[in-house]
Amino acid sequence: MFATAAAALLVIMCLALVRAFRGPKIYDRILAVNMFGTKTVLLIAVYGFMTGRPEFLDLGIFYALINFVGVIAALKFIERLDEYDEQEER
Amino acid sequence: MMSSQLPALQVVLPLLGAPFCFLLWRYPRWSWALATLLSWSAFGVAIMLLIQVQNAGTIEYAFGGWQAPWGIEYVVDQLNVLVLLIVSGIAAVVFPYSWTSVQREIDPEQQSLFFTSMLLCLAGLLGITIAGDAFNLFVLLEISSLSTYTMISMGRDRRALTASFQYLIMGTIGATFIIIGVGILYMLTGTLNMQDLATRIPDLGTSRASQVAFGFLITGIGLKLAMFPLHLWLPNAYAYAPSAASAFIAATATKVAVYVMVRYVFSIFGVGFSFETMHIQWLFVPVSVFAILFTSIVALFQRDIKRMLAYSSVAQIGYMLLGIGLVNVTGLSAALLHLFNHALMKGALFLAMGAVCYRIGNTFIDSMHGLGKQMPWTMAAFVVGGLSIVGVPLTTGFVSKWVLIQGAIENGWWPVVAVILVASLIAMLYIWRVVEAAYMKPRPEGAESITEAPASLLIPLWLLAAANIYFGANAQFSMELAQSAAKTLFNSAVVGF
Amino acid sequence: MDSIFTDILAGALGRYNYWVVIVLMMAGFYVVIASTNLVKKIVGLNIFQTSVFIMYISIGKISGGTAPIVWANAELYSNPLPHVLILTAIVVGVATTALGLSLIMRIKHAYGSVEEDEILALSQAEDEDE
Amino acid sequence: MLLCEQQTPRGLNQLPRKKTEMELAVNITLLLMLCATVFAVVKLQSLFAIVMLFGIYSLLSAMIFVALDAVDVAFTEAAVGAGISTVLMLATLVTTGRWKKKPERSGLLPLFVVTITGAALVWGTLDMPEYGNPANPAHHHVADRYIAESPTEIGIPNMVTSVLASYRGFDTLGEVIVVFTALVGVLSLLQVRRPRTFARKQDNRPDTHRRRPYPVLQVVALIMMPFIIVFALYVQFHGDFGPGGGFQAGVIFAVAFILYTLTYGLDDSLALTPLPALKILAAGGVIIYGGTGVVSMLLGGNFLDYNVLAANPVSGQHIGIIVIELGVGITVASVLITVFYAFVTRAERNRAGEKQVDLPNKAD
Amino acid sequence: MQIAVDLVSWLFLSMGMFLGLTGAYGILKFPDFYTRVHAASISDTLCTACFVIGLALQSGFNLVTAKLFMILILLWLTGPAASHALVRAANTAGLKPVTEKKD
Repeated sequence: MFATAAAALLVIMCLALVRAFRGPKIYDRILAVNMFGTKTVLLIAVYGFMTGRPEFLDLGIFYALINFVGVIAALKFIERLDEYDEQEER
Repeated sequence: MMSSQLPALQVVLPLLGAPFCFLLWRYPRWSWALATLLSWSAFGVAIMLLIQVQNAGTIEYAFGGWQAPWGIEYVVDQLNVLVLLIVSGIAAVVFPYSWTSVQREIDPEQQSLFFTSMLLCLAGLLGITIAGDAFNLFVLLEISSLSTYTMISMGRDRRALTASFQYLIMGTIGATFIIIGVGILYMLTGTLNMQDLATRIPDLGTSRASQVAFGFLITGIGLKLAMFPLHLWLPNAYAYAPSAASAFIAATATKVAVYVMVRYVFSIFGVGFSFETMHIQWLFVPVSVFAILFTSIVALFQRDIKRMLAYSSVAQIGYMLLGIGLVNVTGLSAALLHLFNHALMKGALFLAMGAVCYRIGNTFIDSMHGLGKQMPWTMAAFVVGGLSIVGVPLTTGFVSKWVLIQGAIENGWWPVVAVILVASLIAMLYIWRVVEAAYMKPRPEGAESITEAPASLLIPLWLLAAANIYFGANAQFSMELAQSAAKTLFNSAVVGF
Repeated sequence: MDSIFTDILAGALGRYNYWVVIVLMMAGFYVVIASTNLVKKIVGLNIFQTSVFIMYISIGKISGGTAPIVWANAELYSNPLPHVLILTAIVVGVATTALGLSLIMRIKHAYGSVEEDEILALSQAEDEDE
Repeated sequence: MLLCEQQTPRGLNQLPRKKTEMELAVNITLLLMLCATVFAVVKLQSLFAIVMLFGIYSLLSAMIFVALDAVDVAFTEAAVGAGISTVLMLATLVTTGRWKKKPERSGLLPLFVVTITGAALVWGTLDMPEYGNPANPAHHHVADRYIAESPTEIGIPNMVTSVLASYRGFDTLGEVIVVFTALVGVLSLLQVRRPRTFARKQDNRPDTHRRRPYPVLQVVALIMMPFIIVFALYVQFHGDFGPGGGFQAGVIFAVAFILYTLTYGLDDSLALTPLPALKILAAGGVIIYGGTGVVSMLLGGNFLDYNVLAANPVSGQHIGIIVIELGVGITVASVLITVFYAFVTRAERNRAGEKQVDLPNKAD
Repeated sequence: MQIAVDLVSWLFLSMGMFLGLTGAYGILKFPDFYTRVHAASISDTLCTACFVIGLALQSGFNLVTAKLFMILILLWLTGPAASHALVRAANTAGLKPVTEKKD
């Protein structure tokens, strides 16, 4: 049961990875990274249950945190980057 | 109580002094004073260790009280006491020198950061010298490399940034190669302690994995010691670093890397594995012969004297590798001797260039016309260092070249002897170029007259120049230390220490 | 029959982990050497180092073992030593990255570009006119 | 000896052999995804995409570390790779621009060097002991003492922390010194600017509408800040029992302040954590760690020997490990916060390097 | 009783899997960025909830379940906030949604 859940999560992560590779715009890639992060959190939970040792869930809490801060940092720095690109073009 | 804790004190003093030095960021003079005090105390501890090793033999110090293969240990024997002495000696001379030379090259709020990274580099190098654990050696190597990148990047010229970045990339690749080698060795033997590795590697025989580990380690350490094809980072790093930093790194960093090479080739892998199975001497000898000739010729055409000295350093490291490649006791003791003497020579030359740079602002040969009369003491010290590089009798250079030639004759390799003599001639040429510019050429009319460098630069400079002559004249101290270390390394087939 | 299949699988795959890690190492090494952009060099360096860490950890893994934290019904623990070495090596990697990136920012403001060949051209020009 | 009292959940009754097969399957798929990410990084031109994929690469390798039973390492790799390195690279990209202008250098020489090293390594693996079999030499000479005796000698369940802090304590001191050296290096290159106490009127440049702060993010950040800091303290002191420890706690603490800086702007965070305090804390953490070593020297043991710290050696180990983990946590947190502030200060200047008039991110 | 709990948790897990897969398929196939955000954010919140409930049923009432629900609350707080910030950044950067149907 957990194996099928883990397999499904891996498939979802692969699809998110494909979007990250192909994503024409920066925002598609950030979206893919965000989805990838949340699925990794779930994979850790399921993997913990699969191997019968689920007490490593504070890793999951930490991954969710890091994923959120990573996305926010990317957005904040793109905002400043577009501004500089425009300045450079002007 | 004190005497049993000496090996730990040797590294812990500068290592824990660095945060205090960093905390004095508003008073650079105090952080310099603390750094100099700590470098002198490290030199004192090194001398005490020398006395202990000479009468008590190898000292082992287990960190945290855990015995050897489980915990990390420090091992002090005749080989690394020699390196300890020269590294802390050079530091004890360069640290007092650095205050005045830094005033002109680094702005005040960064000066305490400079002294902190110099202390960290000293601690890292001392730690590497007496590390008894392969992975701990990697960590201390990273500490010394990171602080070296920081020191180089503080140079005034914008090219110091690119030099530091290039050195960072190549240094990190070298460190990663070393960590791959250590990982494979751990996978095969299950231990990280050097003495333990030395006992367990022979029964691996000639397994492919241990040969690959040997190859990766030699490449990684070769990158760190600027072996000929991997030396591209060195000229820029030494030329654009602040003069105090380039003097300190030129005299110590590559020497410690040569020591690590000797430790891995002789103590850990053993003479049998490195020379009979891997035939590493057929890599060292041709590479060093080519390095000696090619870099000496390139040094002839450099306009910046510090760059010229950097290229001559690559050539001198070629001498050391040649000594290792001769695979006989005299050859190895010549390499260890040259490790000791080259630190003195290069230290003196770079300190002289620091004094010139203090007065003129740059070290180009055409801006040094007629300096011989205006800065007599500095140029006299430069001449002494130059003669030592050439290998004129009564200087340290002559001693180590003479032992190297003896080693080569022992093997009957006459072409190698010829190469050493030709290289000494080329060295004569590029030293003469500077001497001619300083003494023969008149001072250009427009240039204002240059006064002699201040005493705080001259005293350390002349200390090293005098050491060059002293150890040249009666070399039996360093000679006998190097010879006994070489003997222990050679006849200890299995246990290297 | 089922157990033979897993033995062959494990045996043949005995070196799978190492080969994949070697492919990753060489890809990272290639990025470091081939890329002219300094930021991509640092990314390549990180990939090269992280794949070395995966090699270390797969040395320490014992199939059937659990994480080296004392647990009531654990019959076999994986080897904790590579984990300790890698914890230190990761920190060394991040320190080098932070230093490299701050150097890149200073180079950008000093030379106006982060492409290696442009910087080389600028510094050579500076050498000539000195 | 306090053992966390989780009993295994009901319904988990797989056979151990079947478990290894599944672990192997997860391990293989993750490694394949890793290779795909790396080849994408080699191919891509846009630096932003490369940094994003590097974030995925670190998250994936952290997941592999979980699959290979290296839980502490997974924690640190995710913290460092997906967290700190990615954020610092993004800050660098702001100044250096998004696009890689030139195509790669001619691929011949690098490809040749790379294939030679790769071939040497693969040739070496033929003799290497098999992956994962318990009889490997790596597990027997030194490691089995750690597994057998560390719960009794040092008395904490997490063997990785006991080896990290006590058996190989000097390595961890070296690690803290490396982090400190990175701080010295970054501070010598990039300066952190003074916080500006300002009553600034709204700047009416055309693109200012872009810079108005995100009220939603500010509220979410405000809600999460206390919980992140409590979680950091939990990870710091839970390091003996489960995954965690000084370094991971320091990173989480730094992530809390990075989130605050991203949403409220640098001036508010500099007001919250002034630079001199961070510098003193960074040096202080190293002094705490080294100080414990010196204290154990004064008490007669060797450097970093915790047995002498208390009457009975095991409680001495406990005290020693908690104090040095605290030292590591303080140093790492203050170093990473200061490095991030230095990068944001430099990122605020525009490409030409002059100081840019920066808008507050406060909802004004 | 045990089988009932297993069945219910298996039901939740499969629902979570279904939502995740459709979300992932959506992120690949949808024409432009804004529709993809829609697909991804659904799979973010609901699929996580189903997984967490499915796993919580498996592990009964102990610390593990508490951690699971902590993760759920965290993801429910940060997921939509991140999607909001993402869409707003894309919008201010001038990314126009694809309106006419490309035939």
